[in-house]
Formats: sequence, structure tokens, C-alpha cells
Amino acid sequence: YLPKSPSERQEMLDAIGAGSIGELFESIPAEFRLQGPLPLPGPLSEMEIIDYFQARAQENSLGYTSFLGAGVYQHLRSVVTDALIQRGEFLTSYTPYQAEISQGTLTAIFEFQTLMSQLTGQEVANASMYDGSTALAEAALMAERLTGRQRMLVARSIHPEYRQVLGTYAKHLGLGVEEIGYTGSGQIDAALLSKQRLTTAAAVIVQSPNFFGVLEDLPALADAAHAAGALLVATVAEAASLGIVRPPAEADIVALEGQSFGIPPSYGGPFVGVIATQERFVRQMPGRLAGQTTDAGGRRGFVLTLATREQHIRREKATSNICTNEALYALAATIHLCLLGKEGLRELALQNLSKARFAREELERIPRVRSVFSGAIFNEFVMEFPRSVKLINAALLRDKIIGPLPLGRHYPELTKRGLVCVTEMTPRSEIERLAAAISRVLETPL
Amino acid sequence: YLPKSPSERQEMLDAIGAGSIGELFESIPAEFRLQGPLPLPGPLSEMEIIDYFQARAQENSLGYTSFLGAGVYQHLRSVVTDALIQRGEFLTSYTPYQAEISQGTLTAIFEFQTLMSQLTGQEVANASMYDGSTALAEAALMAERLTGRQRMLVARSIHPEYRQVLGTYAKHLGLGVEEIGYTGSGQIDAALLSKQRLTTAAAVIVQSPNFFGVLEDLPALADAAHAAGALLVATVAEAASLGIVRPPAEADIVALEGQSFGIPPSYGGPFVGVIATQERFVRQMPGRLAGQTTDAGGRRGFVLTLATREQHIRREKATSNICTNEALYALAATIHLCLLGKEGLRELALQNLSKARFAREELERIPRVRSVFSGAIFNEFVMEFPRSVKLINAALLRDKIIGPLPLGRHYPELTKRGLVCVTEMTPRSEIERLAAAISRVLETPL
Amino acid sequence: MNSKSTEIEAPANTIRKARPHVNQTEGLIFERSAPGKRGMELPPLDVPPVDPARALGRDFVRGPVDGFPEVSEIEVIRHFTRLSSWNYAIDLGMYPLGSCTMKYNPRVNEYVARLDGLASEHPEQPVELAQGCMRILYDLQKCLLAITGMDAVTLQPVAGAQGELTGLLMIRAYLESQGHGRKKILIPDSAHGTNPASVVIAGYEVQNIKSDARGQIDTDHLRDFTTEDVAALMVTNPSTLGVFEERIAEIASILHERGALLYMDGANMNALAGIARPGDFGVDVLHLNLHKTFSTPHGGGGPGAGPVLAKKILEPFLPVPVVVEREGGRFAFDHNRPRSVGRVRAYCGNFGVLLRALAYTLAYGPGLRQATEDAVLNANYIRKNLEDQFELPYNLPSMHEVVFSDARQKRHGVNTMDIAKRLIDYGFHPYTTAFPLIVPGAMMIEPTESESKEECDLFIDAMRSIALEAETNPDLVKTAPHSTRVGRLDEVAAARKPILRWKPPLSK
Amino acid sequence: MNSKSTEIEAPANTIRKARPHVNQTEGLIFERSAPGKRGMELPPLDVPPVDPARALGRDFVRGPVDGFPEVSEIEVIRHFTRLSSWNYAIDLGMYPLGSCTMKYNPRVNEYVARLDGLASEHPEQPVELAQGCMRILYDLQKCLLAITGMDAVTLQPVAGAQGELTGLLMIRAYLESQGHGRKKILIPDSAHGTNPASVVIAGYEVQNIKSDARGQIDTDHLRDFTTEDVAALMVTNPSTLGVFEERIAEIASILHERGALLYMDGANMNALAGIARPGDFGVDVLHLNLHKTFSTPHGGGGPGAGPVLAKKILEPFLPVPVVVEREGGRFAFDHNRPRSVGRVRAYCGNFGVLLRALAYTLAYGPGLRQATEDAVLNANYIRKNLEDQFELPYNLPSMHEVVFSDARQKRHGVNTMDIAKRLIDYGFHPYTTAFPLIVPGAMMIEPTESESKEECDLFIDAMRSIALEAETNPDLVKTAPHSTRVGRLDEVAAARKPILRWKPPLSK
Ligand SMILES: Cc1ncc(COP(=O)(O)O)c(C=O)c1O
Ligand SMILES: Cc1ncc(COP(=O)(O)O)c(C=O)c1O
Repeated sequence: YLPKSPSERQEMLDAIGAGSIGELFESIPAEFRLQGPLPLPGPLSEMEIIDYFQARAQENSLGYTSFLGAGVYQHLRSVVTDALIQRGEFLTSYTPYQAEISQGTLTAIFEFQTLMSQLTGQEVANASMYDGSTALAEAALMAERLTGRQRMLVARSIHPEYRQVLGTYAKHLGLGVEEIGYTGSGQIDAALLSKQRLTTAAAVIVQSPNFFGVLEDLPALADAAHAAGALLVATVAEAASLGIVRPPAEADIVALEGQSFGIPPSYGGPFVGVIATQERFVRQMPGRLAGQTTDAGGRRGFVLTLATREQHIRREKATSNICTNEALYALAATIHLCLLGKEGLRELALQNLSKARFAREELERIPRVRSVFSGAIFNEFVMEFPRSVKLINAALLRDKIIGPLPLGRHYPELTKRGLVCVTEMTPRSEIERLAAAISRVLETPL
Repeated sequence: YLPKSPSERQEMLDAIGAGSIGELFESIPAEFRLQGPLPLPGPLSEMEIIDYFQARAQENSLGYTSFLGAGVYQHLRSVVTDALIQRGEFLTSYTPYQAEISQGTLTAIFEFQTLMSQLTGQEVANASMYDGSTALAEAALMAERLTGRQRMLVARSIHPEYRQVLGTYAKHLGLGVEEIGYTGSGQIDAALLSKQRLTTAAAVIVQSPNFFGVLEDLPALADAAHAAGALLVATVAEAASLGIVRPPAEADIVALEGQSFGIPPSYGGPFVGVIATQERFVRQMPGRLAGQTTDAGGRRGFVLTLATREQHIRREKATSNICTNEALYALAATIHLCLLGKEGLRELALQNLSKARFAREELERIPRVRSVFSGAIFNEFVMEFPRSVKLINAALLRDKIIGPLPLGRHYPELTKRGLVCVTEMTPRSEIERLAAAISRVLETPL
Repeated sequence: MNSKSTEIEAPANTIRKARPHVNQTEGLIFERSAPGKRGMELPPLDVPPVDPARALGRDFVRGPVDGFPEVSEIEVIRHFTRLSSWNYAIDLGMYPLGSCTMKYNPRVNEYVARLDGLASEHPEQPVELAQGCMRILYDLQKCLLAITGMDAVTLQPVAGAQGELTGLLMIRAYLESQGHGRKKILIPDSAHGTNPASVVIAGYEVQNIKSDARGQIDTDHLRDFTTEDVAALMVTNPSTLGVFEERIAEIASILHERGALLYMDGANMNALAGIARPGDFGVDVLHLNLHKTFSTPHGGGGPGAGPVLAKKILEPFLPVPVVVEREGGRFAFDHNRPRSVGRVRAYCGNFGVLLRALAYTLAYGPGLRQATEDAVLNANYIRKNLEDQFELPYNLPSMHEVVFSDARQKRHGVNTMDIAKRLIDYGFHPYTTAFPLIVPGAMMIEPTESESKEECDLFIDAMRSIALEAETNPDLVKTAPHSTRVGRLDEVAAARKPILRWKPPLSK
Repeated sequence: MNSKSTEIEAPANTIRKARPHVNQTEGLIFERSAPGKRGMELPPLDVPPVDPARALGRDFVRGPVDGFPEVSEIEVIRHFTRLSSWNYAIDLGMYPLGSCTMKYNPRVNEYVARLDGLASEHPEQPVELAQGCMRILYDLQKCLLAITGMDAVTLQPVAGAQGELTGLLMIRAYLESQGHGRKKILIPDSAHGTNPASVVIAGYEVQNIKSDARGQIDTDHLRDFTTEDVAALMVTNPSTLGVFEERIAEIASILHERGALLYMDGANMNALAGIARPGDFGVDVLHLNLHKTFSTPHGGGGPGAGPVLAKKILEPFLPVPVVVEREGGRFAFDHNRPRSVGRVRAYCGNFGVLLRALAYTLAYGPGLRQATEDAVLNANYIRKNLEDQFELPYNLPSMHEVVFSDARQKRHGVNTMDIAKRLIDYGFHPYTTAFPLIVPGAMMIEPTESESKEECDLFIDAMRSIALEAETNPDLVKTAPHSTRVGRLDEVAAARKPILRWKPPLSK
């Protein structure tokens, strides 16, 4: 990848007045300068690099049908999105600090902020956070700054890995994290949110649809929290739900994972996180923001703004340490949502809703298999099986099916329960195949 | 793909003053206006379109190793080429008639012309012809215009489909096509090119490397032709050979197929043809040409030039009817050759040369299998087998190998002979697998 | 921006659609070359290397190619990315080149054309291993037959002009099979340049026939011209004026009565798809331009595909091979067609283009009609909004395109090319200027269905604004464009002393 | 071009690398919306549709999202294609942002990141079906360990700042496991803003320490500051001045003697890869910015990846899970790590970025050294050619970047930001201006190895020319850029009354 010929290197050394390239490294003490070459594989040509990764791809799940969701969703993506984000002008540009030659990125960020505000029912949204899990952690820190209170009441029905990240961030800041259980509906046990408990809490933190796929009653939770001077922080891991599910408008801070909007699963990242909130909280919000302004000629343009919240200006007093974020995937989500549009967004959500209901009914028909929670679901739901989900899944692999996510690892009380996800991408025939395969497995004695 | 809302359509109709869209079609006599919808499949969404074509791809040769060449070659391609030709600015622009907003395409065309001239050893090259086969036909017509003679002496060792196309073009123009056989070396039988025969011929037409993979002795053929006032037309179907093989500089007209330069086989097209020639013949050359010029400020720029040869100016007096050509693939070839560069071009050709020799030796080791022609080869060669190549190939399919091209269909005298091609993309292990598989087949009695 | 021209720049606020912006300069790739730089590495050779002089013989070997570029990958990326930023394109805005049907090129078509198992397939591979490719060809054939109402089809021709040649050869073969050695093809004076050029390659003579005052084929003249020597009439319908030949049925019967055939140049099929079928109005053979009507990308001048569709009587003469369906839904190539005109191109034509055209057709299905309606709607909308400013030399109803002339602007010394160049400053690609020849100073505008009302409105504003400039500040228009990185280029000098390639500087 | 500013435009011929060219205007996508337009179709629903109000309950349903865009596919393509043409990018030219390492992003990395079987993989799928992904992670770990000379690694952090936090948490966990409840982290005044910000999130206090007159860490001061309360020093090496900390070994031993650790911000690893290993000069833990040194594309601000590498003593504290190799060459996740600091992100971090970094490393192999050498060569070449025109506040030998200041130009009222903006007219992205804080009016220039000599020469010419302009025509520089579609934007107004989203016009 190097654009220099040997003689050009020599010319440049001569111009510098260095006898050899080694001279330029003499400020490194000699004992630390490597003598031999690094023990690395390569160099590989382009074709060999492709061969290496193609071989790796073959070692994965090609050819399998998956019913996994749990925070990462297989949704429709358009080739248009991918073609556009690969334009060098977007792909190979830096953070748009120099607005006059970054209006492309800045305009797209401004559109992203608008779309996220519209979807979440919040007034403002940033662009962007690393992902949903870190957005949630940052939302908790933000709640602490806004309320001055240190206790977080965290629903057990939140994605376990999100809770782990929150725990890591909270630990050394002296934030208390209290877990709040769930009821038979699969929702947070609101009875545990006593006024007393809430009065010293910074925030009630929930996810909706939650990790079990069940929608939380956000207006009621917001009322309870607000009555005690606490905030409601809502996280959305399955953003496609916002096409049909009431937005978390009553929450004070929304932490969203945008992977559902045109971003491939890619074994867990890169995704894109968002924090959305009310205008009055914006100066405590972490992350980058683009704002509208004008040039001397009165022409509209966009700039990064409110940077006084950020680490490069405020250093230890910043709202967060975030710098590099997930701009390219904010762009991907923006393009994807523009393509999908008002109607498509709704239609897609409706398809998920319909397919999940269909799938749940199909599975419920299997003897000794039953649905666990009674709350309303979007595209995921928990089923109880007469035997370990791990065992069932091992058998399903023979049918090239990746079965439900076993809940036992994160919820010991939910062994033999599995989380099933279906989206608009799951054909009816595959749902039927799953049901048939599970039936078959369960008919076979252990 | 339509950017209009129903109400915008109505607004526009209102502005036009039409009561309905139907009114705009009233100039078509009513009896010819369709009443019902066309009986077409669809409409399909993007995902369904992808599914359709993915299903078709599965019905082809995925997973097979091929030893086919014969005018279409599997060479190394860089993802860079494909990324660049997919930039909308190149992909979705028209012929660069408006130079001020087409300098991108025009500059690239000028570079293509330069590269093709360098490779062929000719003074000028056009950009472009449809492919090698039609370039050859057009080269023959050009030879006729240049010499005023109507007889073409055409080597039998030229690609049979090229000869068929030449035949189609020549037929109604009163051009005589006389076939000249080949010798045991696989080269054109120069003894048949008597002075007498040449004196009334427009051109001797050969391919090098020819259809058998054998190099022709172009300098000698040129001398013979020129001595009788005839031209030498050389066609190159395997352009990668020009990295190591002496260029057809002595030919008067070169008709080249550029598929080897970064263009996928794509079941036969689109490819890119080129005609290259001497400056003094340029006004009889068909096809588009970009030339260098300046604007009023003295800045260098490029324009389409010498258009007085072309159909849009000269109509029935044009040098050809060609209009749309293969510009995008001329661009692809340009990018590919820039990436490959002087060293890479040579190295690639050397790899082909080495692998073909290796493969021929491997196959020669098989009892009763022998090499047919004694002439020098580049990356293809003809082998003789003790039984029908078709039968052998049918057996090889079981090993997921697409075997040698049977020559019997086009050369009845060459039944039981097959044309084998190996390139830098054919791993040694696959060559060895081919040899082993053929051995096995031949050991099995019929 | 030309420093000279800034003086006569109009107030910037009349131009809403474009502004100048900083843009990278770039020389020729040869000028970046330096010995030893590489843009691409090869995997290592896994067989013993041969000595080329030994393997080929000393006389057959060449040395390194003189002047060939030596550049790195990033330099190649930048070179072509920079170059690309000098181009206008459909992806950037309206491209109203009349007769060229510059419509949106769907991205999914690029995706499917590159699928492994399609892009990778070799045309000589056994048909058992090419059923997917053959089915694509076959399905496209069925679609095109349905759209045109014809009986037989070949997908082999790779451009409109080659389709013309193929169709003419089929006509010729048919007539010769009937024992008629006819010599002439009639061509209206409004025809595209490829028509007469193709006629000549088919070994026919061109007989031009004049249009009537309304721009239509004069049927009385046609009757006179259609002698025993006439093999066919090549008609473009809608004509290059964008007007449907109302007497097309009469035209067909005149020809047929005298044993001649009717060839239709289908370049303007974007006005008819889903609305009317050439097979219904007497056409014997036609070609389509898939790179126009069927949205395959133009790529700066190609590739294209020019399938030919014909009536039953012409079927025996199709080029070889023909894709046929055999029992069990298997596809095969029929090579055994003794009356065929032969091959016009190696292999199966531009498969990659054909595939994209099928993807386009599947996306619309019967909805193609809506696309056609929108195309005609746009053209008429533009016509309506410009006809008070520009001369309409023929005023029959427009279909997918409208042709004005510069007659009014000429009075101020401003011609169609000047207006075209000024459109560039307004952020548009110009319309077609060179053609049709029956309209002096033609301005041939084809918006296609891909343009929104907003884009059409901006175009109308631009044209009206230029019309005003032509009156009030003609020099501004005559020296346009003013906003491009190079100004008008000297085409005369380019043709007088052609420089057709880069050469290494002599000093080296 | 601003009509106002054209008057003070310098003669165009001093600017060789860029010219203005016509460029499309485009509003916000919301402004193109019209009811009923669609950019994407879904496949038909193949199960019975449900009524959402029934399925969810009336209170859980929302109506169509107000103000959400309704646009067609071609409008989306044009919108974002036009927008993109307003951006500068590495693919267009040199992007010498100091500390950002804007190098070439190889295209093949984009290709492999999108392969089916990689991009399609779900992080929760059984490890038997994820061996390919895990091996990629494992192979990258091995490469990074070799390059840094460290013992243990986590790939989970998704940016440099998160790497800092992770490293600090590991330090904290380690010290606490040793029974030391230390409170402070020392940070040199030249450090990047994320360092102190990360310290705070890790629950530590920041103690800033001043650099010495040569811009290096003052070891005497360091000795004074390294009390029992100090957990670690965060050092950037080479520093943000582009200078290697010559006394790094001494620094390490001062810390170690007092039970504190040495954290290295590895953002500047592009100066060291293949030349020297932090593990050899006393670093206990460091993070890498794969989106800098390892060429993964910045994408307008992310994504990134910030792996953390540590010495043996810190290994028990790595975030969970850790990828391990089991017998038979199978890979597994080790979740059972009781002393771990916990998770810093869901799943395995930015896998797609990690994959690209591995592709980059494989392309070079041991040849990484040459890339590093070229990066340092470029920086020194630029330094040499500009040091007579610009102030060099610290003049120790430069490695991969050089930091000038605007001290001389300030005399004419021209500051670093003005020069930066003027560079835009010359066809370059500006250098970094905001940073390091110890250099007032800093001009931090990092060319990377991806720039050719020619591009460096053009940059030098541009800077020299601007230096001259600063003397002869300071207003020209102070009002730059003059060639962009918008001029300098009012950032103060933007922050005073923030408009952070589009809203539908009230009239609707
Ligand atoms: C009316 C008409 N006929 C024929 C052609 C020739 O088609 P092609 O360029 O594909 O050869 C064109 C295209 O330019 C055309 O506009
Ligand atoms: C020296 C230095 N440290 C840390 C960082 C932070 O890295 P990131 O932006 O990936 O969080 C940066 C990047 O801007 C940097 O330049």
C-alpha cells in the first residue's frame, strides 16, 4: 500500500539530510530498537487475504437458519445502503471538525439526530454512542449528573450484557445498582418501586421491549419515577419495534441500539448507540451533536456544536470520555430509514409482529411446550420446554437450525426456557420447520 | 423506483391541462393501446430479486474447478477495480459528449488508449469495440477500406466464433473469406500464403496466441503480407500474454479482446474490444477516440475527437455503425492495468507461462496422453487423449472438474483433442488433481 | 471557475441547484509513475518458474512495457476517485439527454450481476452447469416478447446498432429465401445515425425519405418510394421527435403490400412499454436498447445490449445459437439452424447486461406501465412549462421526450449548444443537441420517469432563466460553462492535430 | 465561491492542487418527502397479518411517525451521493490531521468484512458455529501481542477512549487486589482529552504534570509527584508532539519503584510498529487505536476499536469473555474469570473493525516496519521543508508527526485556524489545530506513510505559499476558505441557540 519508490525514499532522506532511515529513529534508545523482523504471518496479497477470510467464513454458520435475537437482529437491508456508505467520501473521512469540507457527514448526522428524535418521541438525540449497552451505561451516568442521586433501580429484564456493562461503569463511581425483578407478565415488578425507594434513586432503568421480548408500561413507570423526583431511563435494543410500538416519549433519557436499521450482525459489532432526551437535559448529554447554523452569506450549514460537553474541550470535566463513535453506522441507519420511509417502517414492524405471533402459536401447539410470559410482545418471546434448551438446540443443529437462546445462563430461574426471535426475514416455512424439528426432538426420549 | 407521489402526479396533469394520464397517450391509435396489464412476473422487492438470482447462481458451476480458456480467462481481479467502477459518477454517466462535465471519463479513455497502444506496440488505439470477435470483423472491414481489396486470408487457427462473426459481417459486403490451415506447430501454414494469393488480398488475418494457444510468427507474416501490398491483421484474445510475449507491433491492425484485464467471465460478456493501428490509418479506424486539447485558459482537457469517422456525423458514410461501446469495461481494464503496473503485468504473464508448462508436463505424464502442437504456447495448449474428450469430461464432473474444451465441434480433424487453459489463478494442487483424475478416468475401461 | 468569465457571471442567486466547490486536480496516471511502485501483489508462484526466453524462444519475448505505469494502490484509488468527481451522472441529477433514456440504474442490479455463480461463469462450460445462466436468458426472452408482442427473439446483439444490423440481416436472409434480391432500405430523415450506418454494413443502400410538415412519415411519399427494390423501412416509433407515428398501421400495410418489411428502431420504447406493443401495430422486427429502456447503466458509453425481436416469419433467420427449453424444464442451445444469419458476436452477448435488464423487469412487473406513464408525464410537463419560451418546430403531442429548437434564441446569437453549456452552470447535464437533423438547432429533452417533480421544476426554472439571459446577457450564455474546472475545450484543435495517447517526455 | 470573497482571491495559479467545479445543491431529506413515495419494498407477508391494537393493546401502539421521510430510491441515492461530494476524504487526498493517523483504508478490507459467513454471524450463536469468527479474533490477538511485546490482550473496547477506561480499570483492579487503594492518575499536560476524561470514569482523580522545556516528561517532577496515592502515569509515546520519550525506561522505573504502573496511550503506535515494542520499554498496559494505526476506516467519526494489551500481572483482570484456544485447535470463550473488571461492551466488541485490522496486518506482515519508516520519513521531510517558515516550539527529533505553531503568522494576525482554513482552498484537509494544549496555536501535522512524495511536495508548497500570503495578504487567509460551497460557519450562533433537529414547517 506504500506509494514510494526506493529512489524517492533516498531523495527524501537526502533532503532531510539523514544518512539512512535508521537515523530518524535514533531518539528511541538503542536497546529498545528491534533488530529482527516481527514474527507476523504475511505479507499476503489481496487474493490470499480474501482466501483467508473466506476460509474463516466457512467455519461459521453458513447455511443455518437462526432464531436468535436477544439484542442483535436479522432485518432486511438494502444494497443501496451499503453502496452509499462505501463511497470513499463517507468511508474515509474523519470526524467533521472542519465543517466547510465535511458538510456531507454533518448534514447526515443532523438527519440522523432528527430521525432518532422522531422515532423515540424525544426532543433531541446525539450521534452517536458506541452501542446500546454503553449508551445505557452513559445514560445512567447522565441521570446521576441530572439528579445528583447515586442509586439506580435496574430492571432484571434488561439485556444481561447491558447490565454487566452498566455494572462495570457504575462500580468505581460509587453508583449503586439495585436489581428489580419481573412478574408473570415478564414486565418489571412495579410493586417493588415504592415511593420510598424511588425518592433517593437517580433513575428507574428499563428496557422495552425487554430482554424477554415483552413491552414495559413506560407511562406508568415514568409517572412513578417522576413523582419521586427520579428519572426514567428506557433502553431500546430492538429499534425496529418503534415502527409500531408506542415510543418511549415519557422517559427522560432513551438509550437506543440502532443495529436493526440496516446494520449487519457482524458477530456483535460495529453497531450504533444513541442517547435521546429532552432539550432541557442536553448539556448533560454525552456524545457528539451537529447543529444548524449559517455562513457569512446566510447559507445554511451544519457544525459540531455544544462541544463544551466533550472531552477534547473539557477534559476531566467532560460529560463522557467518548471521542470516536459510530458515525458510519449512524449514516447507514439514516440511509436505511430514508429508504424504508414512513410506510415501510410501519409495514416492517407489522410483519415482525405478525410473524412472532404466528411462530408463538406454532410452537405452542407442540405438546409440553408453552409460552412463559403474558405481556405483549414485539418479535421475541420466551418459551418453556420440557427439557434443557441446550439439549434441544444440539439436536436442532442436525437440521441446520440454530434454536432458541437458552436463558438459564443469565437467569438460573429460567432454565428450560428459551428466547425465540423471528423477523420479517424468517420465512413461514422456516418457522414451520423449527416447530416440526422441535416436535421431533421432544418425541425422541432422552 | 418512481419518485412521485399520487398527488404530485395529479398536480402535474393539472398543470399540463390533461384530464387523465390516458389523454397523453391518445396519439397512439386506440386499437393499439393495451387494455390489461402485461403478463409479466413481478413486481418483486429487492430481497426477492436477490433470491431469484441467487437461486440461478446455484444452478451453475459453483464449486467446480475449470480448465477452460478459449477466449475467456479467469485472471486475478482486484476489489479496487470493482469498487471504483461502481462509483455512480462513472457507472451512471453517458457517453462523454459534454466534455466540461465528463473529464473523468475522457481522461480515463485517453489513458486506456495509451495503455492499449503501449501493450500492442501500435501507435493508436480506440476506446472501444464491443469485444474481440466484433473488433476482428471491424478490423477486416477496415483493411478493406485501406487496401480497396476484398479478399481476406483467415487463419483456421483463429477462434471459431470470431471467424463466424467475421463471416456474418463479411457476407453481404461481398468480402471473400479464405481459410488458411495450420501446420504441426499449430501455426498458420505460411506456405499457403503465396505471393500470388497475397497480391489480391486485403489482409492476412491471424490470432496470436491462436485458438490452440500457439504463438504466430507475426514479423514473418507481416513481411510476407507487406511485400504483396496486403495488410497483416492480428487479433489477441488472451491479452495477458502481452505481458511477456512480443507485441504485435508489425501488424497493421490489431483487434484485441481486453477481458483478461480485470473483467469477469460473466458468461460471455460484457467484455471490451479494441482496435489498435498506425497513426496513418486512424481516419479509417472505427470507434470512439479521446484526444487532448486545451480550454481558452490553456488548461489541458480531453474531448471526443475525429468524430467525422462516426455514424452520428457521417451516417451511411461512417467507418462503422458502432455507437454505444464498452466504456465501463475500458475503464475497468485501465484501473486494473494501473494496479498491476509494469512489474505486475510481467510477473502475471510469467506465472501463466510457468503454470501452463507445468500443467502440460503433468498431463504428458499420463499414458497415451500427448501434447499435439510443437509451437510456443502462453497459457493454453492442446492435448490428445485416447478417447473422446466429452466422455472424459463427463467423468471429471464427478470430481467437480470442468475439463478441457473438446475441439471436435469446431475442428472435426481434432476429435479426441482438448484445449487446456491454466492461469495464475489455477493452484498447482488443482492441476495435479486434474492430472490424477484424468489418469483415473483413462484407467477405467469404457 | 475561469477567472476571465467571473466578470460576466450572473448573480449567483438565480442558480439554485448548484454551487462551485473545491475539487481535486489530477494529472495522467503515467505522470505519477515511479520505478518500483506497485499497486497489486500476486500470490507466490507455486510451480517452478520458467525462463521466458527459453520457453517462448528469444524472438517471441518482450521486455518490460515501456512507459507502463508504476503506481501504488492508494494512488490508483485517488486518481480515479478524483477523476470521477469531474463527471456528471444520473446519480447526481437529471440527465435529460434526448433519445438516451438516462433513467435510474437500480443498485440491486449491480449486486446481482456480481454474484458468485453468475459473474464467474464461463460461456463454454457444459450446459448442465449453466442452467442458471440459461434460465436467466430464457426468462428475459419471455419478458421481452410479452412487452413487445413479438414472436421470436435473440439476445446476442450487444448494442442498439448491432441489433439494427442483426435485424437487417434477418430481413435480408428472409427476403433472399423468398427469392427477392432487394437493394434498398428506406430511412426517414429524422433517424438516428446508426440506422444508415447499419444499413451499409448489411450490404444495403440507404434511401432517405423526408418527413412531412408535422414531422411524421409522409405516407404518400412512402408509397412512391416503396418500389420492388425496397427491402424495408426503418422507423423509429415514437420518432426521434418524441411523437408517435399515427399512421403506423398504414405504413406497415404499404410496405407489406409490396413485399417489404417494417423495421422498428426501439430506442424509444420507454414511451410504449406496458402501453402498446409493436407486434400489434405491424412491426416485423425491432431492436430494444436495454441500456436505455431497461435501465442498465451506461457506464460512460457502454456496455449495452440490443436484443432483436421478430415475427414468426423471421424466426428461422435468428443468429445462432438460440436458447430453447427442453422437456423437464432443462435449457439447451440450438446451434443447428441452417437458415440463420450466423453469429454477430462470440458467446451469448452481453450476459451481464441482460441479467440486469431482467432484474429491472422483475422489479416492476406489470408496473412497467406506471414507469412509462411517468416518463410521458414528465416530458409533457416540461413541454408545457417551456413552450412559451422556446420554439416548438413540430407540435404534435409529445410522448417521452420533447424537441424544441433554438430559433428564438438564435436571434440573440445564442444557439442550442450555448444553452446546453449554460445548463451545466445550473447543475444539469445538457439535453441532446446534435440530433434529430430535421430540426436545426435541436434541443431534445428526455427527462425519463426517474425525475421527481421538484427536479423537473428546477430544470424548467433553469431553462427559463437561460432564455432570459439569452436576451439580456447573451455573452454570458455564449461563453458558458463558467463553473467547471475546465472551460469550453477546443475541439477543432483536437481534431486538427490529434493527440490520442500520452507519450513519455523526451527528456527521459 | 462566495461572491464577496472573490475580490480578495489570490491569483489562481498559486493553487495547483485544486480548482472549483460545479457541485450539486441538496436540502434535507425531509424536505423531499411527499406522501406515498417509497424507497424500498418488503417481500409480501406470508403469515396472517395481526391487528396491532389487538396484539399489543391500544396503549402500546403508535401511529405513523410524524415527519418521517417518504422518498424514492433514486432520491435517496442522489441525496447521499450529493452530500458525499461535499466531504473531503483520504480517498481524495492527504488528510494530515495530527494524532489521527489518516492513512489509506484498503478496499479489500471492506470486501472481506462483508463476506457472507462473517458479516452475517450472530454473536450468540453456538461456538461450534463461530469458530471462524473466533479464529479471526485469536489471530489478531497474536499479531497485536507480537507488535507490542505484551503478554495479554482484550479486543472488547470499541474505541481508544474505551481502551483507556478498560486499562485504567484493570490497573485499579490489580492495585486493589494488592491492597492499594490509590486515588490518582498522573497525566502530562500534552495528553489527549480522552485521557483525563477516562480517568474520571474509572473513579480516579487526575493529576496533571507539566512537560519540561523540551516537551518531554520531567523525570524530576515525576519523582515528586509519584506518591503513594498515584496509581499510574498515562503517557503517550511518542508524545502528542510526535517525539519519543527518551527517558521512558527511567519513567517506568520511577513508577514501578513506587508501586505505580505505566499506562501508554498507543494512539501514536504508527511511529513504532515494527521498530520498537512498548512491552520492552516498561509499559504495563496500553491501548491501540485500530482505526488509526491499523487503517480501519474512520467513516466520518467511527467506528473504531481500542484493544488493550497488558503485562502478565494484569491478565487476570481482563474484561470477560476472553477468547482461548482449547486442545484440537478449537476456540472457546472463557467467561469464568472472577477477578475480571467485567464487561465494557456487549458481545465481542467491534468485530467488523477487528477483522479489518487483521486484514491490514496480514497484508504487511513483517513489512509493517517499512510502513512505519515511511510515515516517519514523510513527517521529517515536511518538517525539514517548513521549518524555515513556521515556528517549531519544541525541536526534538520528530517521529510520525511534527507540531509547529502559528507564532510567526500571529504577528500578521493570522492564526492556526486561518491557515488551516486556507489549506482547504489549496486542496488539502487541514492539520489538527486544537491540540496539544502545551503548544498555543498548534499546527499538528501527521502525513502517515500513505502520502507520496508528490503529495508531500504539494503540501509543502501550499504551506509555504500560505506563509507568504499571511505576510502579504493576511485578509485572504483570515477569511478562507474561498472555494467551498459554504464559507466559514458561525459556530457561536450554533451553540448559543442550538438547532439540533429538523422540524416540519409550522404551516403544514
Ligand atoms: C434512436 C436511436 N437509435 C439507435 C441508437 C443506437 O444504439 P446503440 O448506441 O446502443 O448502438 C440510439 C442510441 O444512441 C438511438 O438513440
Ligand atoms: C492521542 C490520542 N489518545 C486517545 C484518543 C482517543 O481515541 P478514540 O477517539 O478512539 O476514543 C485519540 C484520538 O482521537 C488520540 O489522538
